[in-house]
Amino acid sequence: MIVSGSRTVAAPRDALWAVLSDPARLAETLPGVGDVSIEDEHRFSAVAHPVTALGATRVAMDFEIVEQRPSEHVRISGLGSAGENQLQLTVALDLAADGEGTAVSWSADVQLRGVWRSLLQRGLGSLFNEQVDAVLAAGALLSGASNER
Amino acid sequence: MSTPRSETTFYPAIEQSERLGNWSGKNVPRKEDKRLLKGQGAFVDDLWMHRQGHVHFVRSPYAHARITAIDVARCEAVPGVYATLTGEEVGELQQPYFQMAPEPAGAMKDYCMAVGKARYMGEPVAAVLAESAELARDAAELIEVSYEPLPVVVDGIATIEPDAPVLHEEIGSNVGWHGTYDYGDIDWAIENADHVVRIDRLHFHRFSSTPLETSGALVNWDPGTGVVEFRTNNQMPMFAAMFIGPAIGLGIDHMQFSSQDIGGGFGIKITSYTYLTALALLSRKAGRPVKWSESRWEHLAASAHGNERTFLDIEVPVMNDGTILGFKVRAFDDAGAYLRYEPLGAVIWAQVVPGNYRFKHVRVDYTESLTNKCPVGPNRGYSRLQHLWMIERLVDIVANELGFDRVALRKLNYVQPEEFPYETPNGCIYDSGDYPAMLDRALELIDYEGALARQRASARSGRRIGIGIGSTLDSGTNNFGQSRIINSALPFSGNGEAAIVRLDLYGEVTVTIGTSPQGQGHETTAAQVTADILGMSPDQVHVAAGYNKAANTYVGFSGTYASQFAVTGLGAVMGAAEKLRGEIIKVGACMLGSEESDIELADGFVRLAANPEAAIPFIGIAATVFANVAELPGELADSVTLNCRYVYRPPFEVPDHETKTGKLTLTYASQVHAAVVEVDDETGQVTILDYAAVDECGRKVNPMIVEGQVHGATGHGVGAALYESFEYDADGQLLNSTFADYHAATSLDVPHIRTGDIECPSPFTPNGAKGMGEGGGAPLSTIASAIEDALPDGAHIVFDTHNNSERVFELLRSAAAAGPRGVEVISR
Amino acid sequence: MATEGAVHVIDVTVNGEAHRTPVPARRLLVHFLRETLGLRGTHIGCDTGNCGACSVICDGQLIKSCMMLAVQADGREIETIESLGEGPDGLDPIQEAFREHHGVQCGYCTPGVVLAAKTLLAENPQPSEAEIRRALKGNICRCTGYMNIIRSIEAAAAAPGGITR
Amino acid sequence: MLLAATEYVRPDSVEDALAALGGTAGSRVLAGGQTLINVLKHRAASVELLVDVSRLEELRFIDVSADGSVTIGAATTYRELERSAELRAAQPIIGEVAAGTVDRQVRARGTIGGNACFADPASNYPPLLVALGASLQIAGPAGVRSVPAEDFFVGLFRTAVGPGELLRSISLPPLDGAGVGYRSLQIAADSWALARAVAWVGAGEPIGAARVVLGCVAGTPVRAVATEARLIGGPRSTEAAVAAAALAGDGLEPPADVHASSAYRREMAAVMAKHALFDALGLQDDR
Repeated sequence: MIVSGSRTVAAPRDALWAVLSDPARLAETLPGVGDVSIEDEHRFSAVAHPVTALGATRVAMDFEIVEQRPSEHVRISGLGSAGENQLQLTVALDLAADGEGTAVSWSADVQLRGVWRSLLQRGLGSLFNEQVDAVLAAGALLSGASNER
Repeated sequence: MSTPRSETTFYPAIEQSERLGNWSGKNVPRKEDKRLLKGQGAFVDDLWMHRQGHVHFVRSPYAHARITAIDVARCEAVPGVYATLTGEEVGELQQPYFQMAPEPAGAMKDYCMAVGKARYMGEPVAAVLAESAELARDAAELIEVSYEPLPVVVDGIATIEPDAPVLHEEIGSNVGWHGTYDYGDIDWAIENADHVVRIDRLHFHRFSSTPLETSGALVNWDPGTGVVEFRTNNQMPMFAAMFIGPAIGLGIDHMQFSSQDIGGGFGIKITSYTYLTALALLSRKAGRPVKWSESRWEHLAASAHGNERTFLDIEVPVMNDGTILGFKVRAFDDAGAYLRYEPLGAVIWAQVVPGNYRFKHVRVDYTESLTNKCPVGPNRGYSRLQHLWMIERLVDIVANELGFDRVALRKLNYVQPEEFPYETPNGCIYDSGDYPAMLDRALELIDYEGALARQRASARSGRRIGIGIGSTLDSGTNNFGQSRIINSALPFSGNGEAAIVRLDLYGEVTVTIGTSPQGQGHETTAAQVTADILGMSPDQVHVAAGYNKAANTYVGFSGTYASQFAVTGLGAVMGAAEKLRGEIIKVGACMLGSEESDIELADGFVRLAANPEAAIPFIGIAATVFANVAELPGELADSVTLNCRYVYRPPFEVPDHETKTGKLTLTYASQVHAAVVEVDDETGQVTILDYAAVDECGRKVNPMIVEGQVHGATGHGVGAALYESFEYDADGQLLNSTFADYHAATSLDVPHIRTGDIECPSPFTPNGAKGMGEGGGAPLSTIASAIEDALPDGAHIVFDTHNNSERVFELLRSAAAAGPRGVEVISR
Repeated sequence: MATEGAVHVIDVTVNGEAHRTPVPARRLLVHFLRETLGLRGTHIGCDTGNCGACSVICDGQLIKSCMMLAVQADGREIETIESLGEGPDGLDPIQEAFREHHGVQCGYCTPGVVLAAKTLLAENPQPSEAEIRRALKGNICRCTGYMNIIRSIEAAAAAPGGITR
Repeated sequence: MLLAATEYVRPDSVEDALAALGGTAGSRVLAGGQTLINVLKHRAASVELLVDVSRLEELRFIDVSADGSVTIGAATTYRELERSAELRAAQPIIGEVAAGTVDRQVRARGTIGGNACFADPASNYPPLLVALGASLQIAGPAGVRSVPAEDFFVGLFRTAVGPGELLRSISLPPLDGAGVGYRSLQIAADSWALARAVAWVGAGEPIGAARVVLGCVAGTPVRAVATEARLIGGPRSTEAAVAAAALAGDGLEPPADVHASSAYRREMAAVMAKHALFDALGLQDDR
């Protein structure tokens, strides 16, 4: 499914882009991240644990930064599994300066496979956007900004 | 005493028993019920064996993907994991299953697990055997499967286009079967008709009658004897054996199948042979019994679905007086990823070519296609209900478009009561029926006049009233020779079932049958006919519960499927009981020193009709034959076993491959249903206000059981019409693989069903009964008809079997849009 | 991975019989009843709590034993289908009504449905058809279209003296 | 379906429950379990420690004050809500909704607090609590804080209850003559809601206060602000209700699923809002 959203974060555009385009730092922004392994300057794997009222969901993901334009654009693809379910995503983030902060808009193609596709069909879009939101908030913190707007 | 019937010009004369009636035809409470009500049933998940391991299947998340690697090392290292099995191993251990399709689809290589490629979401790619079910599931998460995704095709028509991704390279296309059925002269009819009604597209959706008990098995490959024991709820074991045996090198003498209680089947449990094969291989590999219980999501995603069928370019020639001459249509049946009972669906519908009507000219261009979806299996009403629904749609549409009354149009075109036995354009013989009377009865049960008044009163209220009619057939007792219409090389024809009725050592009467019931009450009805023939009470007859290949008797067609038990199963029981009766009388006459003609059987005694005091209990007969045989004259001792087997075989011939004609089924139970629905203008929500089901199935052995089948089939139809539909996204992901989103109809959803009763005994069966239980999908036709009746003028036709709120909402909206309606009329 | 987790000792009364048994925290009540105690009349039909084949009575109320952990049954009184009817052959009046009115086909949903009927009639001895339908909503039956189940419950309610023992 | 390994504890007090929740990362409150256990069966979430609060008497109560305000313990079951005569008198809609929730078995174990904390916008209570102006009391190591329902539902499956906290109770202000309407379009007679609207309209004419809340249309319950604005200051008439309800779907992009498209949900949200308003205003549907 196609999901999109936007958010303004209180971090300078260059600094935020630097986080989002660096596998090591990008990995750190993932919710409940663990077992990070950096393959090269574009690829990394990590186990994320996005938390909802249901509990923490363990998803082992392989990410790749497939496209980048300094300070303005980054496209990341990911493929992960959780038991017999599978999550595949490609998310494109576009950054624009917004005063002191950065306006980020994203659009993603998210595909869930397995029984979760059925169970989470109503919520996938919301859940994904919430996770992107959390990543950007964490990214803002990592980029040196003290708080978000 | 039997009466030869001579008027059956279509079949050799048969004898119908006159002995039935004391118990047959009565609402005898079921023998099965005590154990089921007390929780004492033995379902497959209730069974266990010493040293058994539990199986968990790892399933493909992809609908179409190459499997590049499977790593089981981490899984096998877990303490308590006994074994794993991968597709790669299966490719070496198993021969591809026998295929019923002719070339090119006959070249399909189908295995019990994905070998090299997964072709639908949920297809098993590996299996784990472990000491507990929990551990098997835990350890399965450690199996690493690498996939290379492939393009997915889920549309049953787009899949045969040249650019579609091919599922099975060995076939070279996604066509599972193609052929044209051409009866009469449809071109002449279209040319000479006063009107031709053209319908663009009708779609019969994918659903399952999904039994409450999922599939399961306890399988043990005995290393000592080499016998593989399958304790399973598969509902057609001899069909399963035909696939499993050659695939893994087992003769029928090395396969044992058994089941006691089965928690519903409806056809969906016929094609579980793939899982049984995998379990057998795992058992051999691990040297242990293996147990598997399918979860509901596995069942919904990866057991079997009912056939989805799309009808394109329907043309219906109609005369000014309303006579419908026939129709032509292109049908595309979506079989999913593999042909596992298919392509039999490509011919089974031909049992009911003209539906309930006197249509003379029919052409069906039929394509069975393959897609990246769960393989289909025979689901209640299999292949016929799709066709019958299309016919009922076109009858309604003709009525609406040409301004005929729907009731009058049906009555005009129905096969008339005096025309039975009626020969259809393709040579099938409808045995008996009275469709106009059934329609009258159904309309009476819904208070048709009152409903019409409510409909008028509700006009413009926002709560639209619609009245619907559905007339369908439940053809029973297959002639398996029809398989030769799709593949002339197949070695099948006719049908049959076996039973043994014996007088046991201490005077007990025991019946064993080759059937595998799933709630149809075979123990009870078999006891009823046996009791009638042997002059005793059903309580005194023991019918072995369930299927047991070793202990019971069987033929190649044994099982419980396709509306035939009342004919084939009871035909076999009656034949065996008559043989036993003859033997008992012979021995009794000898012991009483009388003529056989002086003997009668009553209350478990052999006695002289003229002097009931002169009587021998059955135990006396048994004791003499089994333990005191020296007192019997030699010729009796040599000829009497008190262990009587009979195989009932319907009088079929082999159908003609070239003309695609023949007698494809023996009996034709029929249904006329009627409903009143309310359609909410604002939301499209449909509420059933009144529902009537009039079913006719010949002479009933146990009317209560028959009515229960009518209720059940109606429930499935209502559920499918309004709530139950398997939907895949473009990626081939099933969007409702649990009961949370596959809404199995509840007690609030199935309406109060008024049933009506008409009895037209079949002249072709030994007891006048017809097979029944599938129900023909009458509710699907009825509800579509009622919704269409509720729509405003100018609305699009009801084009789908499944009509959820949103679809009905769109139909309501279509009236104002004044766009294409999906139908046009060309008049001369 | 592959550990059972903590084991808890529970005290539970099932069909009048007290059990003190260790159970792993993750074990569902339905598996405890079927596998630990061998009470196979409680069935499993789905994995989402929809079908009700696993219905049992817990402290007098109908519940689904697939949505309760065995450890949560500690101190509770559970009644399963095996508690109905005297001895191996006796039928409770409700069960008799189901037999007489063909409220059973394959029998898989039956234990849950019978317990649903029993708890309904205990609270509402003369239910209407609409009330019966509402009360059965948590028990899916794929065979009967519910008609004869409803008839059976109506008959049990109408029996002389009702069905309460 | 078999759960992954987990730990379980049944504390004797809210205090002990908080200690258990705070002491283990990955702990979760287990109340009725009618959702959580299914989630665990499908291994859609893993939980290290289940803290069973279903028997805590501190969380099982229905207090109705003289002024008509109501406080309900979080672990109160639907069955208890359905059967409380006092609650029926003070806040009839709570018991009516409880009585129609899923089925008897679920009602015997499922809790109002669990329903709120699960925060599925397709659930019964989230939009209702927002419409009724409820506040939710969250207990944590630092004591109890009260959060308005509107702020409680943070996102899909996410609430204001933080790690180491639990929902203690739900408080409802007195109705004071307000009318309440609750309407759902459901699959079949009574399954998933495709669209849901709850309307609360204060007494008096012209309308002084109104809340119209939609369920199933976003990750949280959504207030139909344009509808509310249109109502306030206007008459209690059919025309006003119809005009206001027509605005309910504006700007929404509801999630699509196998049962309904986004556009249909949006339209149906407005239809449900109309009927909920009719009910809240005591108007007849004269279709």
